[in-house]
Amino acid sequence: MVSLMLVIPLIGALFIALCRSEERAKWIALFTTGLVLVLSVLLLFQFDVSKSSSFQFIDYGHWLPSLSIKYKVGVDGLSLIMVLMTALLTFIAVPSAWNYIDRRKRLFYALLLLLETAMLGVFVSLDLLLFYIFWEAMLIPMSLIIGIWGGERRIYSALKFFIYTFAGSIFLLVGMVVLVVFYTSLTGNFTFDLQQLLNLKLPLELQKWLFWAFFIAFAVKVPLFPFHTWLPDAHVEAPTPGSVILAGVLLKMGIYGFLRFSLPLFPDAYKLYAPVIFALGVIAIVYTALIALVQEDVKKIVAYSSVSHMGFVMIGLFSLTVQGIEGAIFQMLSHGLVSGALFFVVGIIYERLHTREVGKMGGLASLAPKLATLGMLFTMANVGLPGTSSFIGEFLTILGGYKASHLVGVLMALGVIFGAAYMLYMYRNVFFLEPKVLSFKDLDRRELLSLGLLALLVIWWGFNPEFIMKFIHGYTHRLLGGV
Amino acid sequence: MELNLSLFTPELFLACAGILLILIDLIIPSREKNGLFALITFGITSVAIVLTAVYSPFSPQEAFNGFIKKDFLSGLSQLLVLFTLLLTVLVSYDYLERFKTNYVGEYYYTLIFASLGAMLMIEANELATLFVSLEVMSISIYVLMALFKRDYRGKEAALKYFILGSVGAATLAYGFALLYGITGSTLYPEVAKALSSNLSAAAFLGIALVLSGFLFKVGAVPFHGWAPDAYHGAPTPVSLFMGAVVKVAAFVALLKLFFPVLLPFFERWGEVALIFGLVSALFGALAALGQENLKRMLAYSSISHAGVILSALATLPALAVYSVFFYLFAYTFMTIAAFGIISLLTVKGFKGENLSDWRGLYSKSPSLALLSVVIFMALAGIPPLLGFWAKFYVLVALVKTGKVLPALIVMVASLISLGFYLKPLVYAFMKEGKEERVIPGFSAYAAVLISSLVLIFLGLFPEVVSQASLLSLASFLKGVM
Amino acid sequence: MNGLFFYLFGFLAVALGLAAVLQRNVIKGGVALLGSFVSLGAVYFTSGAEFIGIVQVMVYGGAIIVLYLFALMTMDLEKMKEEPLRLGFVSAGGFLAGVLFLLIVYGAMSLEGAPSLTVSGAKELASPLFYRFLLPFEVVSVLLLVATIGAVAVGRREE
Amino acid sequence: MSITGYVILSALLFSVGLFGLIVRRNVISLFFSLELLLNSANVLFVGFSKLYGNYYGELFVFFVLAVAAAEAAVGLAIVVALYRLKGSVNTEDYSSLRW
Amino acid sequence: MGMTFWIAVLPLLSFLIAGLGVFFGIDSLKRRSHYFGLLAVGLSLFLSVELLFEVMKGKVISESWFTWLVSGGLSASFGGYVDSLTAVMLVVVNFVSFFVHLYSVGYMAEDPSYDRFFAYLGLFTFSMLVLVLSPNFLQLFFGWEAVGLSSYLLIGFWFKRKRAADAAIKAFIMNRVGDFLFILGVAAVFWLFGSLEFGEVFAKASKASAGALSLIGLLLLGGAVGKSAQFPLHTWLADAMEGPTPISALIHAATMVAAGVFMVARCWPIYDGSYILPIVGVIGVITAFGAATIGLTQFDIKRVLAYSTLSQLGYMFAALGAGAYVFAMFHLFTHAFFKALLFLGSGSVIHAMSGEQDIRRMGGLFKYMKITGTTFIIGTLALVGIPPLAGFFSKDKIIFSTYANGHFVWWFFLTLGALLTALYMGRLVFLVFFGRERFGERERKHLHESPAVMTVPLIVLSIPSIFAGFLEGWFTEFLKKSVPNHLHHTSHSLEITLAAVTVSLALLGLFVAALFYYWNKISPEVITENPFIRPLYTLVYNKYYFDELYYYLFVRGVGFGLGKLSSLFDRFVIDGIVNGLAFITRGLGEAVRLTQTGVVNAYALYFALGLILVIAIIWLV
Repeated sequence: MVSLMLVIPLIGALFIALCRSEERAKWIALFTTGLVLVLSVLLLFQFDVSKSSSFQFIDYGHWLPSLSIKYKVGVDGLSLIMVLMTALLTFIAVPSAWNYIDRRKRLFYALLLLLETAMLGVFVSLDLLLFYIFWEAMLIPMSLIIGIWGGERRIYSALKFFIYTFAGSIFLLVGMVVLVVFYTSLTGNFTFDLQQLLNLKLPLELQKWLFWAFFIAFAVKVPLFPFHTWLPDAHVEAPTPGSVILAGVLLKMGIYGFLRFSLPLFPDAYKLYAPVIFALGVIAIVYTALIALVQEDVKKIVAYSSVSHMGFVMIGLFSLTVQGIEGAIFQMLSHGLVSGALFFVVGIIYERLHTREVGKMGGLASLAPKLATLGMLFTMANVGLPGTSSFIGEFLTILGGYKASHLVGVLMALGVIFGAAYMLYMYRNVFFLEPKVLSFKDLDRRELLSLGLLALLVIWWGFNPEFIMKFIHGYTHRLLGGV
Repeated sequence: MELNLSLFTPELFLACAGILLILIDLIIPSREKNGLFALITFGITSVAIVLTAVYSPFSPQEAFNGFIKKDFLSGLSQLLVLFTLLLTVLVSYDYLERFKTNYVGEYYYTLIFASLGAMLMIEANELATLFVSLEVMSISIYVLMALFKRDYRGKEAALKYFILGSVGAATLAYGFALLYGITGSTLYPEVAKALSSNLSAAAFLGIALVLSGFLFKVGAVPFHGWAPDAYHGAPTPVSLFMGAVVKVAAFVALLKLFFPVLLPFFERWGEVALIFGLVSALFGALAALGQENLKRMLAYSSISHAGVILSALATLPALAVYSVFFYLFAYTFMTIAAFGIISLLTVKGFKGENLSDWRGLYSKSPSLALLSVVIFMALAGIPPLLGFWAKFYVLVALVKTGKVLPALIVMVASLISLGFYLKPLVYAFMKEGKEERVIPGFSAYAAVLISSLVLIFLGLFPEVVSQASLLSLASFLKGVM
Repeated sequence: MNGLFFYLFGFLAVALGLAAVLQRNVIKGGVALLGSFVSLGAVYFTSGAEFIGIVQVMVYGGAIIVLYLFALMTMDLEKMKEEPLRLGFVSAGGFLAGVLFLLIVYGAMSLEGAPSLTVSGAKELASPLFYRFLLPFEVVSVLLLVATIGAVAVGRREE
Repeated sequence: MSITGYVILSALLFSVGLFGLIVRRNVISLFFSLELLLNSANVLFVGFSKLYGNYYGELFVFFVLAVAAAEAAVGLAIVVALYRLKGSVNTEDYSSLRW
Repeated sequence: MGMTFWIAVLPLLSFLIAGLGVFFGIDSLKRRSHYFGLLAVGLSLFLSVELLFEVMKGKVISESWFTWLVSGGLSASFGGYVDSLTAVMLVVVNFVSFFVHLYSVGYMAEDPSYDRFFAYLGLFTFSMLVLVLSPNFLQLFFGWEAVGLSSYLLIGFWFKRKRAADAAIKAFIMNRVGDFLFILGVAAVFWLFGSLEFGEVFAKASKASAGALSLIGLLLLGGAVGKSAQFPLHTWLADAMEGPTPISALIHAATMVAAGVFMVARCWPIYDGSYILPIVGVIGVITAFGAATIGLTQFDIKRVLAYSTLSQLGYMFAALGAGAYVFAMFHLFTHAFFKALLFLGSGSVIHAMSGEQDIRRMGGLFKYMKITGTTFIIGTLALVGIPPLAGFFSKDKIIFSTYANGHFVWWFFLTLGALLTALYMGRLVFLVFFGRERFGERERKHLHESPAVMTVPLIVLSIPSIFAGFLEGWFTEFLKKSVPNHLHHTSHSLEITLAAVTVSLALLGLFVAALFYYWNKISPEVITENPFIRPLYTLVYNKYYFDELYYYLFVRGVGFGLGKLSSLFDRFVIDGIVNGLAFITRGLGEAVRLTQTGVVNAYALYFALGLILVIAIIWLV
């Protein structure tokens, strides 16, 4: 079933390549992503929650026996929700591209589908190298999406995104190989199989080195201060669907990497270096929030807010408390929904006004009440208001951070204030005040449906986080049992 | 005298076919020869491929009094050479249609002789044979480079390559002389036997000179001077041919000489290979960054790739053979595809060679633009393309022998090289150019398509190449034992 | 006696070689080169490698140098500008060549022994050449074929 | 008459050839240097051939001579062709391909 | 899902129905949106009263609605916990909310966003009820933030006005500053007690160290200070008056701002065991006195009332600080009625004056609006603390408790505050309802008594404003079931003496106010223009410059200044390093490239160099 999900987008892309009509492409894309979404929901229901800490639906095949690299995919609770989110956001990305992408549509949707496969692959791989391959393979379609359909400085941003991420992942690859070679030297068994590698207890000295090697790759993707500067550029220049995916899924790949690899593999180094991460995380939260305060570009505000939120996630992860880690997972999920939705909203505005400058907007609430209402909802969610899914994550991560160190907790919580400040000022400038434009079309049905879906999820998971959390309790339990 | 001629069938066939082609060239009137000759050459090559496949024994066998030794490694490498020839012919047909030369016949049979030289080089088991066949290959390539009408660049490139190539050949000869001086023989097994007990300064000197000769052939820094100019100036199909064939031949010859024969000195020359490899990897990547001309860029990139392969030599012998062959395999197809696509886009006035010509390629020809993604990403080593696996095997080999820092340097080089591999894609997809459709020549397009598909499919199923490498390693080791 | 001739001709070969390399006038240089090669031939003779000595003189004196002279004749020698010697290149080249010379000599010094001066003429060489060394010999024929055709194709005046 | 003499002679020729290659700009002079380089190897071969008493070295010299001849032919053809196009044999004039 | 669930959810349903109507632009719902609100809140009120009776029977109701959050040892659910404290709050909230709903039918009648208003009202009521009902800290925080959101939405109701939009943000962010501490408090509670349930936490609180409790108490207090607009987070409340007046009545006078007081009372075990009660009291006293002084100088009718609210909340905090939790709650209880009354009354005035809020442009309105005037005066007297109105009883108790518990300085300032209260309220009443008519012809023509739908709530609210004080005995006993009331010295005579002092001061205040503004015996300018008082007046008039201080310190300084600085740092240093690396690499590439000169001699040179290197390395390795 998992493999099927990986293959379906590829088939969809093939169909798009074969079909001659530019218009039909988006329907194919919609159908394909929809199908994947349905499959992922099915997966959700067939998943055995009582065994959420172990991998299920494993598909297994020898791929490169000479290096004993396997095609091995499967999901545990953590992967499952990542898959769900990926499927969901890709599905949302299609309608967000509907009008926005007005040329080379076939290429666009084909790339989007390829991207989906790569992203899903990252979350379901149980083989280190398979993971790495998906991790890298994702770069090409994403960079092309930014570079072809992006804004003014799209080429710079696309290249920056590509090279920056690649720069991180070279350390990852070397680290992986070192890890595997070390494993071989101990057990005589050369394998990239994650499940086998997890049994390994590494000496601290090696853990330290490998931790940093993995860290750089993941931290760039997260992105953690000071590796974050690619993100505002990429976000601002990317077309709306690109931003949605970028914020919603790609940033999570880094976090996922920490959860799936760094934490279980290098627990001692993890503990050792937690203070460093705390420092970086706190800086990320406060510093980027401050930057967001003075941005003129709506997308930049949301982008910097992403960095800020990722600071919460990182601190949660490294707090090594159940609450912190579960909060971090939930936060990234929620951030996927919320920032995806916010980028969608910004994209809708840009599509109609052809500007993203805060100063040129205003009063949209009176012209487009539906957009304003949903915008308010997502703004509040981004601020972390209880009742929205973000709150759960934010609260739990603060809980974790506070446990780790009171100072960290205090500084994190400070981010709550700044978050409110920049989001509300943005909202005010965009939606409140006297309108600066004469007319503005409110949401059409397609936009309403996709944003509405996200809104419902944000609220639903805000009140019933257990729906998601039950899938990760097992993971966290096993993880902290090992640490 | 033990000739064992049947083993020599493919080479013999190729030589005879080449000579036959010379005769045909004399008979046929000069007009409209291109199609016919391309076809014949294509046929000859196909037959040669079959013959080579047939006459590649798994357990190594010698012929000509032990002057050549065939095993799986050499057989597969020869196949690589012949495949390159096959695809070069396809690309050349298209190229010759557009850039006329008076010497169509000469062009094709010189290609054949160059391939013959490469094949002989690969299976040589004796120093003189190696030297002479290397010269066959080199001189054919000098000729090919200079063959086109009013093509000043090609001739300048040929001159530079010629001068430096001769220096390289002389160095190699000097090194051979020293080896002979130490051992009293030029046959590999005898040299090996005599050398194993002789770790003298003279031996080191001889090895150093031979190694320098090979370093020159593969274009490692600082022996690289010729490479950028030669690749840049040569007619594109010739760049393609020499880019792939010279590297394969030189590296396989290097393996066959250095591993069995010079193994006692492994630690020393391995270290040299590692140092020069890493420097080359970085140098090539850095120098390519600023290139506007794609061929020149690829030339520097080939220096970088050669550096990576060299660094793999410094690992354990088994690992080295294995990963070097894998890399050569991938590199061959990447080179064919990359130069092929440039050749395809090269119409009068050297369009397609410069980055700015790639502006808006996607609107001109979507399929070519998409192929270029495959090609350049494979060169950059982005998974799941074949180029990634090549790099990966080198990486594993390095780490397995505890050379983590060199592994990291190799990766840094590939990071830097990303800076230029992305450029043509940027131009092709993200910049707008004049809308005029490009109609690629069929044969060249086929060549590019085939090699790109190889990059994709073998990237998805690298086990095929991996098994091939393993088998050739096994066969090779069998010959050494 | 042989030793004396060896050193004499050896010295001549090097000196004339240096002259050939450094001579601004290529015609004179060619002649010096010819002298150098003939001296080398003589060196081979003193070593007993008579066949090689003869071939050396024949190939170089009879073929290669003539080839050079013919080639030079197609060019306008007057137009060949006096090239300036670049000081950087001269000093660097001198230094490198010197270092290299020392390295080679130092390295090869470990080789010892005195060559026997048995005479080897065509008769002695023929049999190994045509039996054991058949393959390289045949390859050389291909080489010469390629070179000939190539030289013609490249060197011919284009219409 | 020890082998050292051959070594020194060949090393000298090699160095002189290399020196010429670095210093001279005239392509024809460069060719002269190349010939010297090739011949330096020959000297060694002859010396060693006599040292070991087998003919391999001398045969190698024979091949090197053939190679030298072939190279000279092709090289000169290229120079002649270039001279026709450019009217010069100075290497500095043949530097359109660079950087 | 018991009664408590429906109490909370009914208003939510009203919000949802009205809200969906707004969202989808259903016109048929638009004019009917108040039906749902009234019905829902009415029902909720009914249920609350029923619940109150239940609780009076001595029951404590605890219901769990559904599990919210489970993570490790943390488990929190939504539920309703009703003891006497909650029961009273429920009734108050629903009561005021109901009448504000009713009042708004008239007040907002002409507003185009009529339905949106009622939706927000529903949301607010729901949030407040959830807050009050919460059985654990997390739900408390939920309600806490949700009322903040509603408050933000309602303050910014007329979002086209820049001042409203800014005020809304200000309110939200100031509240957030408090919440930032509050959530840390919650975290501290969790890590100290391993639970967030009130029951468990309070049971363990007695065993916890005073230091830890102080820390928690302080953090939680931060939230209370923000929500209840206590010094130093008080500045948002005055600006919040940009919202529609019924909102000021409901949120910014009667209910939401009292949440801080409620929270502290609810968490009494923590505060009782800690060192920080005095801090609570001092904050209260400073606010009570400071806000009263500011109230004296303001000219906007609603702002005067807002500062009065601040001041009264200060009293409640002072009571809390003195340990008289019940008295604080009692004042909260009575204050809710009369302050709602006052605000609604002022709304009626503003309505009549077509939106004019400056009391300098009013005067003599009493003869035009008898009902409004009468009820407003009742509210004023209650607030000032004239016996036997409600305010007298509650405020007096607070002042007494501070004295009784030994906080004489507090007592002094609170008593003085009573004088000031009388002064500014008297000033307000006289300026608005009596004296010269200072408005123009146009306004006069428009002047009218408000419709019944507005006056009825006024009348209804004035009843408890008059009589609620008599409930004191019952209220104290009832609340003592859940909250203690510490009084160290209880002497009846002392109480009467203090009450006499306070009342006489209040009367004095009213008299002085009358001197200034009714009889016009003394011109206020005599005082304000006095060179000695003038600077002081300016200081007070400008609210002690807190707005300016915060603006320059936080908005310009931290926000804009640091933000710009960080932004530049990000662009030029961090990104500069990244781009610099790329630049260096490219430069290196150029440098390396230049070695490829195109002259073949150079390549030969490199070749020679390479040869030497290879030989050297192979020897040296």
